[in-house]
Amino acid sequence: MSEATPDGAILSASRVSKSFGEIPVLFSIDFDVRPGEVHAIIGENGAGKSTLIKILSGFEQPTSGSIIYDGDRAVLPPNGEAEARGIVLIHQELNLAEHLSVTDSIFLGRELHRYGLLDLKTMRERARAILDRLDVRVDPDARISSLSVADKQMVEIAKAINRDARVLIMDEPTAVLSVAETKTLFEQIRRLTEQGVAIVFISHKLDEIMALANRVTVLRDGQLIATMNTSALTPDSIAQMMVGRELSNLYPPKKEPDVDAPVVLSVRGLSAPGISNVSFDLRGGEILGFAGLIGSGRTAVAEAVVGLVVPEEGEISLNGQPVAFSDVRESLAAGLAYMTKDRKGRGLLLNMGLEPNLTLATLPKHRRGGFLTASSEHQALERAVRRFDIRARDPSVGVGQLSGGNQQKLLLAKCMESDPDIVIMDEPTRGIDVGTKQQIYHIIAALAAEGKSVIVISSEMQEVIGLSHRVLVMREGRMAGLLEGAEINEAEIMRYAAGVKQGEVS
Amino acid sequence: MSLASAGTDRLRGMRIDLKTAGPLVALILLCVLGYSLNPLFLAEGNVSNLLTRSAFIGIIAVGATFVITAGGIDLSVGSMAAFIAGMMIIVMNWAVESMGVSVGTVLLGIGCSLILGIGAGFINGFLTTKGKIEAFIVTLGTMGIYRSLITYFANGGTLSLDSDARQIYRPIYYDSLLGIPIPVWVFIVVALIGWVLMNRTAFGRYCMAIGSSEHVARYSAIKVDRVRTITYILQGLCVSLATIIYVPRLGSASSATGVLWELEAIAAVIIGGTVLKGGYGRIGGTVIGALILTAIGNILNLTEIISNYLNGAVQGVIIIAAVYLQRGSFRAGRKKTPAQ
Amino acid sequence: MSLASAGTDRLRGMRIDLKTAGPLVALILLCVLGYSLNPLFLAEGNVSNLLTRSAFIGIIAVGATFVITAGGIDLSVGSMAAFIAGMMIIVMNWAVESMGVSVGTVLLGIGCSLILGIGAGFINGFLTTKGKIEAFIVTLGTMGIYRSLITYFANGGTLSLDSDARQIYRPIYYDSLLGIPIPVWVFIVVALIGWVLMNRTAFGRYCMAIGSSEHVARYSAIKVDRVRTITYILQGLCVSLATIIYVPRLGSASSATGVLWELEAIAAVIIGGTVLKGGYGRIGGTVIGALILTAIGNILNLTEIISNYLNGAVQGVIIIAAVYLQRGSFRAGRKKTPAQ
Amino acid sequence: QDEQVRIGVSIPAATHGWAGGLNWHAQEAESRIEAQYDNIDIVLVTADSPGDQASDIEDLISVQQIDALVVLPFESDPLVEPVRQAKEAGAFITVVDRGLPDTSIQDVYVAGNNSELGSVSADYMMSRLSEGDNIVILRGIPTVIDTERFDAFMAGIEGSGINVLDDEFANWNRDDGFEVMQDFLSRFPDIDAVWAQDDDIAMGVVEAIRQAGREDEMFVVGGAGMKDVIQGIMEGNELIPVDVLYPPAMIATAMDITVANFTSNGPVQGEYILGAPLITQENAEQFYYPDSPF
Ligand SMILES: Nc1ncnc2c1ncn2[C@@H]1O[C@H](COP(=O)(O)OP(=O)(O)OP(=O)(O)O)[C@@H](O)[C@H]1O
Ligand SMILES: Nc1ncnc2c1ncn2[C@@H]1O[C@H](COP(=O)(O)OP(=O)(O)OP(=O)(O)O)[C@@H](O)[C@H]1O
Ligand SMILES: [Mg+2]
Ligand SMILES: [Mg+2]
Repeated sequence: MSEATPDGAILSASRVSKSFGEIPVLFSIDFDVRPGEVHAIIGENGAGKSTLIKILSGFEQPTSGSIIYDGDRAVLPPNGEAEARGIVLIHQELNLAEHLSVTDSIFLGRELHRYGLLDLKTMRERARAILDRLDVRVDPDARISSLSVADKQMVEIAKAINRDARVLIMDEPTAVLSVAETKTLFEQIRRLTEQGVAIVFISHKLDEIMALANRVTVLRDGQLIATMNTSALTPDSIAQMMVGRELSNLYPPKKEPDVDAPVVLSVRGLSAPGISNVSFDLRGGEILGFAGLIGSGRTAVAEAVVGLVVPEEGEISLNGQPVAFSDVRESLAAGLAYMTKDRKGRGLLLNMGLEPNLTLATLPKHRRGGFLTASSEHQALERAVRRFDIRARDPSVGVGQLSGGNQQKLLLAKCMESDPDIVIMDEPTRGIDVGTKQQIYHIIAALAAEGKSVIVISSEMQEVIGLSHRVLVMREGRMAGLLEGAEINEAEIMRYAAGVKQGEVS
Repeated sequence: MSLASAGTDRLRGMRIDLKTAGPLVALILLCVLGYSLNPLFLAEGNVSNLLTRSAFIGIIAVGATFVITAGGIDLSVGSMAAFIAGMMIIVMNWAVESMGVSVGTVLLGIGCSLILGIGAGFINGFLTTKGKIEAFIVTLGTMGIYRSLITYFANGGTLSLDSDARQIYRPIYYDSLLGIPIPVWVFIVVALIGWVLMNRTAFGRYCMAIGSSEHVARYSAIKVDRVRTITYILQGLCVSLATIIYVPRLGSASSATGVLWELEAIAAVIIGGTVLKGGYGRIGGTVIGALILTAIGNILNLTEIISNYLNGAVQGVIIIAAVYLQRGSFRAGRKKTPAQ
Repeated sequence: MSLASAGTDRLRGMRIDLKTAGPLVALILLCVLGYSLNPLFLAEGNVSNLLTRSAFIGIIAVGATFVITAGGIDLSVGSMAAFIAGMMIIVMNWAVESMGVSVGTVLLGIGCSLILGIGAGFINGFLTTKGKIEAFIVTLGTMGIYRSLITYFANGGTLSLDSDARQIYRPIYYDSLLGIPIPVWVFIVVALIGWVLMNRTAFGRYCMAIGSSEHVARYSAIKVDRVRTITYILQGLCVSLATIIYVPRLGSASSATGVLWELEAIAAVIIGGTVLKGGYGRIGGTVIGALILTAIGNILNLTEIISNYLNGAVQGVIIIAAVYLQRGSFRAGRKKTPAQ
Repeated sequence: QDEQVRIGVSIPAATHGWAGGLNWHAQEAESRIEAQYDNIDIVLVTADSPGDQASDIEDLISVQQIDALVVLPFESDPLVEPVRQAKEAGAFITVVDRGLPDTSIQDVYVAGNNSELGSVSADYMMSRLSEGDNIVILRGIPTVIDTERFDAFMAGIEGSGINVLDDEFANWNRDDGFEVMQDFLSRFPDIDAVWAQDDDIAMGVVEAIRQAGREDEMFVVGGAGMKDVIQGIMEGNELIPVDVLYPPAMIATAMDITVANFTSNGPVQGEYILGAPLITQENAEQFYYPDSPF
């Protein structure tokens, strides 16, 4: 077979293989994308999706095989220089300099000039226009460090859209986005495809794939399984191709908590930067979902509760005892654990291995006579690897080189290491494949069944609906509504979140 | 939904002011202190002395702001200044001997200084980026090397500029233009160019991006090594300019020239609000930092209230206090825009 | 799927060896150079001198490794050492005058040193963490303060220990135990404890975590400010220990004591492979770094081939070369584990 | 006669003008002596601090195995032990400039005299000034040398009615001399004389006075005997009319004396006091070394 470009493809990979050192990651993959289409890639965590698209955009060079761009065999320049040739990549991990402003970030490497100097005014205006188009409410002059993860993701998207892309590759852009933001993103993607831009899209959310993609490529363990038209697929069949087995019931059956179960966490009138007057109760054995749009303050509530931020007002009590944590160490000792959604910036030490990351928050557990015992940490890692199905082909590498989903699993494992009674999970399944998601949902349900309490903050509405006993909807830093039982459905949540309906909660 | 109203624009302006205000407040307090200790502190002659003196450190510190913003450090500036000064004098003396004295002699010296400064900066940059050696070690090494070389060329003593050449060169330090001493003019021009470079060119953005996250910068197709190297070259250029106005002052260079200037320059940069780990640089702050440092020394010379032996202690306390003050108001302005 | 196989473990062990090997190779090359210049370099007497001398800087550098690993910096160690030495002498002289000489005198001095070291470290830590002032500025300030204070207490001269007390104290520097000088024993013990602290306790892990990302550390239930402060206290303690073995050597302290030790200590740490921006600390490397620095000074005294004026240049070149060598082999081992 | 003799010379590094002169003279003497005597090898080492110097001396003993040590101590007290060790290792000891408190260690002492520098300067001041006249003082680096000079000067002018307006450290450095003097000039409208106690500082002071255009109001007294200053004195410079000698060449003298111990028949011992004579236009010529860098 020759290296013929598949019909009409603008960018294609032919028999691309990749190994890191001796570890093979991709095996002879063929892939192509045409102008005006959305080509989705799906696969389990660590299947090699990110690696493939990094090769397609020049960030990695293939070990063998070739890239064909515009009909010509091409060696793409490294480090995003391929952007100049029209191939733009949104990385799976945020790729923003924290000290820069939003405008600076959007134009980084592509600054506009006037009389040889930066044209700040035009850049700010354009940034604002793009942000408006994406419905993002951030000040173009705000520093990246002051944004929430989701806003940062939107800035990444704005940055990519701002470039004159012929091929736009997005690696899980929606992982931290909620339904509304995802919708605006999709509108933009459709606008771009109409203009003939080719889109490569990675997501673990099957419904998004069904809604957006023209074609789907499935990877498993670095092998190409199939490339098919979306019309020939159903979410179930995709999942089956991905995981290699039938996926039944993503969500475990809800076991109603005991109505008499004691209130373990009670929050009254909590105000903190970004939120005001939030009150809720959490019972033993209960799963409480937090829903809302980006920046609605869900994270801010969690951070105020565990002592990462000092609340301005309000009372928090744990098992009936009033508490005022000033430090995560205290809340952790009290049996309250918080898992951040910002795994890169707040969650994991990217330059360190799996073990030190896993045990960082619970090191005292691994001490004997004041000294750390390597064997104990080792065992902890083995347990975590088994429980959360963490796949690292080379376990001695820094965590930064794990696939995104596996980092997330490690973060989950780290959070569960302290064996908390109450756990607040912020976007627990961010970037995790459907197969593992099912496992994690079962773990969460099992925790509740044991009598532990869980707060799930999630932008994936299905997740909140599928898991929670009750759902608290936030809007602009306040509680918009509290849903129970049959009220918990997408339409109702959206209504509160968007402010169409005002809550009866006090 | 769009929040882009004139209101936020105004807000932003204020925020920046508030941030720069930190060091400024410290400087003003220092001036008040100086005046209350000795009213002569604000006399014209003293102010002019003070500004002229701050020019050396200030110019070097402007260069250091770029290096530090891009996440580097340069410890060699003091010895580099001594070395360049020495070479300038040697070259000019040689020119006088072989060709007699003229304005050309001085121009030759200046040219030599610029070449050496740029070259020395390039060496630091090259070793850090291509050699992949920590900037701290590279510049600690070149610091020792330049200091040794000047000692060697001066035979352990002092190199003195030919007195005729000196007569021609002297005005560059001692004369004024529109009532402002020439070194101060140079300082103003360097600071302005520095400010424009930092805030109004892509280069400045790249420095901040690199200092903030090298990885991100690299993935944004920024030529990290090149930008880093340029920051060191700029630093060398600034050292060279500082030396050009330094030499006519005393017309001599020795191994004692420029000792500890590196610490002073870095201190000026940090006092001015630039973050030592990089990512965020403020030229305006650096200028004020240089003025603060010079003013402290000047105030100590104008009073007698404390034992001479304790000068260093007072200096230390004032520096810490100045930065504390600055951070204080900085934090107030920062609540909503944490800089880090 | 399970990752913990014995094979990878062995692999990891080897990689670590390779990393530490960098500085070691540089040290060995240096020794070969020394030996070829003068075979007496490896004579017992010289080796023992060299080790004893490296103990001061080495002990201080062990402390600095913690500070730097946790993302801080301490410029005050040199003056702190001078100040503590001075206070020890004053206290011991006072004790001799009022109570006569006894072993108690020396113990009193040692106690005083420990308290001052810990106190000084705490002040640096407190100002950096609670005062939220850049460590560079805080320790630049305290550097000036301690240097001034020793000058003040010594009245601009030298503080000398009473000769009787000196007689009792002397063995701590000059005696040997099992053929190894006592300062070297102290160095060994400090390095071992340091190594255990860094690699086998939660504290060491916390230092690395904080240095590599303060945010992650805070979200991981680490008391960042406390750990940071403790690193400065450890640094103070190390300075105090170094001073305790320094004072009996010369029996005096003055404003010239400990000048530039801070630069040497930081250089030893960096040569040893610790990253200046924090996150990754190697005590073993630091020890070798201290040995390399001391050996360079020693080798320069072995030969006459170069002018004394160029000592600094040779030193600079060797330091750069040593780190370059180290990075070379380090990189080979690192390809798969970028430390940053 | 043909027995090899190795002489170690330990001095402070050339970090300021005077020490630079010291280094130069030591090197000159080294090449001169080594050229003159085949059997003598001189090893010159320089130190940045008392601790460094102690290390240098250890190295001279253990690695270079010297037969004689010529040492100009950074500070006296801390070097007693290291020099004693050299003595115990069998070396002939020559101490220069700053005497050790325990004089039994040394075989020869070549003394400069810092106190004398202070008092000679004071005498000159008193000869030119009268009661009620004002002077300012620029000091060196806060060390023993400086303190000795300063104390002797203050003792010298005591009771003369001369006012010392203020004193500040100028670190034996021209730049600091210039800046401190600038500040003194803005502070004090009436200054009749400046005691800079070092020629490097004096050079800076002179520039500051010229800048202020106040050359006619005052005169400056430095110290050491820098060639530029001596040349000025020979030419009748009114701003620096005299100098007080503190010759860095004393190290060469000490080396010669030490060599003599090995080359002459009798043993060499005792003290050689160089003193600190006043250099005036009349005698300046004999102190002028045009080739010296200092
Ligand atoms: N730089 C690297 N060095 C070593 N191994 C790497 C590197 N980058 C990726 N890998 C490995 O390659 C494999 C594929 O990773 P990749 O990031 O492509 O997965 P993915 O399909 O994107 O997974 P996810 O859905 O979790 O993001 C993983 O096992 C990962 O650990
Ligand atoms: N310390 C603070 N100071 C000022 N504003 C803050 C602070 N912390 C958070 N905010 C603001 O409060 C709002 C809520 O942020 P938060 O991160 O809690 O939202 P979220 O519901 O978790 O949404 P997202 O999905 O975007 O993370 C945001 O607009 C954020 O910028
Ligand atoms: Mg991925
Ligand atoms: Mg010789």
